[in-house]
Amino acid sequence: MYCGYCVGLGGLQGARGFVNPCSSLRLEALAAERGGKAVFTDVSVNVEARTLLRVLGPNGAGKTTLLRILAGLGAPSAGSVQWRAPDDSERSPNEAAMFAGHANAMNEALTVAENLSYAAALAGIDCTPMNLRRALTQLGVEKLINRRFGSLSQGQRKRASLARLLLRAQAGERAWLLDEPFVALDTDTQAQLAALIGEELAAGAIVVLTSHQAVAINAPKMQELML
Amino acid sequence: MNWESWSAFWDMGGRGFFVWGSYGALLIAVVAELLSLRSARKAAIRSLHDDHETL
Amino acid sequence: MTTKQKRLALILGGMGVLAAAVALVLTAFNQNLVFFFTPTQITSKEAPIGRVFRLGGMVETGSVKREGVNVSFRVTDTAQIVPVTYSGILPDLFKEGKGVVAQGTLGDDGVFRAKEVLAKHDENYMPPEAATAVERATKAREMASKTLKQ
Amino acid sequence: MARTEQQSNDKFAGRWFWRYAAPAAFYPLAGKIEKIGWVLAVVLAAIGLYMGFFVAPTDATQGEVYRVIFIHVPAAWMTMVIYLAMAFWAGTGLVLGTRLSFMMSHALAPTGAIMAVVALWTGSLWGRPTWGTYWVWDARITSTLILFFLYVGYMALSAAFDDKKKGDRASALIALVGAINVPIIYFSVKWWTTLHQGSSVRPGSSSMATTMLWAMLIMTFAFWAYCVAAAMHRLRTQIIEREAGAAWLDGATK
Amino acid sequence: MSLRAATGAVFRREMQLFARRKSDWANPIVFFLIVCSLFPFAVGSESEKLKLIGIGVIFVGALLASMLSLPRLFEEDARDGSLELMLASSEPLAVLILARITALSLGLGAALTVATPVFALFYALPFDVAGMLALSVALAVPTLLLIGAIAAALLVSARGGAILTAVLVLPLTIPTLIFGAGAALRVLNGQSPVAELALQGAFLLLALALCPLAAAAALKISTD
Repeated sequence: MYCGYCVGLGGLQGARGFVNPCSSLRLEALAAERGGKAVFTDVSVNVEARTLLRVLGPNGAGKTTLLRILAGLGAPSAGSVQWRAPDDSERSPNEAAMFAGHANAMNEALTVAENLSYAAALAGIDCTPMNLRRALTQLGVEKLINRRFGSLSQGQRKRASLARLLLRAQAGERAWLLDEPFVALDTDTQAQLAALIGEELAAGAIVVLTSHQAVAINAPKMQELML
Repeated sequence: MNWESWSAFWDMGGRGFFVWGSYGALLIAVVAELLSLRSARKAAIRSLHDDHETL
Repeated sequence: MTTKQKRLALILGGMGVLAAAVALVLTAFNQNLVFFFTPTQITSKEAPIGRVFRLGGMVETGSVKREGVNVSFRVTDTAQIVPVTYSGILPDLFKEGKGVVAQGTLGDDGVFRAKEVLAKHDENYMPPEAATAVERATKAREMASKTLKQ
Repeated sequence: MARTEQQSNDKFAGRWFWRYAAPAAFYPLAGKIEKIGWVLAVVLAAIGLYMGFFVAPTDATQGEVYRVIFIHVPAAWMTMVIYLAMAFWAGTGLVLGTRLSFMMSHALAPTGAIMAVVALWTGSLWGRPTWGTYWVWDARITSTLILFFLYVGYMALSAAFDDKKKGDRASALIALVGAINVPIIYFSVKWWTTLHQGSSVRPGSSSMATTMLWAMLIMTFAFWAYCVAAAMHRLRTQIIEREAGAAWLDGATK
Repeated sequence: MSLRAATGAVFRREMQLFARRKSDWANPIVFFLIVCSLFPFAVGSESEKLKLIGIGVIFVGALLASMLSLPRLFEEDARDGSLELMLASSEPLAVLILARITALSLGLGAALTVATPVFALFYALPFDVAGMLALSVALAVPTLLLIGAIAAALLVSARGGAILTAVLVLPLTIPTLIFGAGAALRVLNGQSPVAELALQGAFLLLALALCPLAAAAALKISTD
């Protein structure tokens, strides 16, 4: 069902006409605990399409915990998370969003292509070699496609692993959950990622982001959540 | 009464080592458990009240 | 496939695998989970000839004859008797009138050639009082059938 | 999927189980049970030992050494009973998410392990004069040994997590896995040991002399009482550790 | 059919890793070899004695060797973050884990199975016994990995992984050990090993049905 999107995509500019107009994310009275102690309680927020949600708070406030719950990687101790498709049907976190944590989620012994198609298959994305190449091209690392991940430099690794997010975007559902995405990036890559996020948002995505760095992102709508 | 004298009792028909070795082991196990129970409780209460003082 | 169908398929698959496991266990138990045959079973030809199996019963009083390491004795369940030959060292607890389990093969001549003889005195706790041998033999048979059912 | 404690509390509101599922409510009750347990253990042990040593007669075949059964058999039974109880509370904890169930499991494990050691030790000392060997790879002995390993694994696992809640659930899972495996292991070992070690001709009637039986039963109840008391004591200690900061504890521990 | 795609991807990746990193299967084999060759030094080189202990030593060696590869089931993925891909997937986690263990069993199981009859020569075991031992090992390795997966999943985020895995897994492997070695012992005694093989098969199927579920629950607990 996503093939139409994939074939029709000619980079992000072309994608705009096809995006889902109003996927949404709703958190209701969300609470989480760790080791029996409450991390945060009663977090309620509504996020519409084209919105950048910045999750703020000091260390240990539960920013990562919140993102993991949104991605379906952890269970809340109370409250609910709802991802909704444009037709208001409910989505599983995995169908709706792609999570990028501190680690690259790439195995060093495998090539970039092998790693990415593994990630795509588990996310339920139908990923053709063409899609893969296009995603890597957008990040300027298409030459690394058949290199082993372990042989790449830190910057190359980060870019290659971000391609995962673009695969999700190509498949039509576009929500990104980014945990400290700018850490350990050089300024060029930071700017490039910020631009990508901006384009995604403009194309109708939801991006939830935690960051200690003040990187400017051009977002149509911006919400802040203080934990 | 089974025993003619205390020494007969301790001798257990020549099997004193095995009988008293068993009962002795039980005694040691029980005493050790009781001591550990007590020390664990003491430590728990101490840390509980320490917490309160620092608050 | 919807999630529900998927789950159903998985549950059915799991059940199938479990059923196959049960079938295999039953196969195994049909094979040779007989702990021992009693002399009565052996005389009624229930025990396999030429294959290794175990014989259980009581050592008949006065039947033990030793010639060096070669021993012959008779095992009884009070109803039937099976002669046994064995060469080797008998366990200390091997006594006439006590229980014995011998592992070996039954020859065409009806003599049980034991490769291993095991004995254990019973585990009753009581002041002197002997259960009759007949009772024991029935119990032994019951025990054998019980273990078969397990 | 994971039901939280609050939700389940609402669902079963009013039932006695849930009233005492709260550590604060159970703490005083556990204290009472513990006290009764200690008293019963001491009294029953005194009676049982008196009967065992002074009333019960000498065994016909084994002589005096059989008197080990008055502690050996109860310890062996407790090893199994405590494991079952531990697995039961672990399962309850996993399904209902009640904190107290996990604590109950944790409180039982060390006593169970000690019982296993006592059963093995006394069994071995008993086996030497009767069977002629300290150790036989008999089905019961071997499965008690394995139970001991399972206890150790359970305790080691629950201690391996810094996050107590994770440790609770992880060790509960392994307790359940063990519970499924124990019967399989028991029958495997039973078959194995009869294959290679030979089966014993099991006793016909197990009619123990009445005084022997009574002494053993009374000792068994003494062991039960002791184990319950020890578990309750440990449970209370855990409540103190884990509920630190709760106001009610201050009064309760002063 | 994204379930097929997902399980296929998990399986393929495990196989790719197996092909890419020779040490993954070479290390257990070398360990196996060392264990098997140490025992004769300790017990002497008398062939009757060796025959008797050989079956047991080889089987325990195979058991320990397959335990060596347990950490790579989840721990490595947890470190580089790719475990999260599996956890976040909407496909049933138990099935993904099963795919993973299947791949590992095929790789490691094949390696150990091939090595077994060769090592049986050290112990003067006849060919039919060596063959039965290889079959036993082939049946046992997947069972051991399935059981081990539960412990590996529990210990993803715990301290003291290696020893604790052994403490948790080894007692549970006793039935497999008994009947695995038992089958070969039967052949050595000139008896039929069918009962032992059937039971081994039963354990494998039982583990196949239950262990992935338990491992999935364990993984959720330890990564929550």
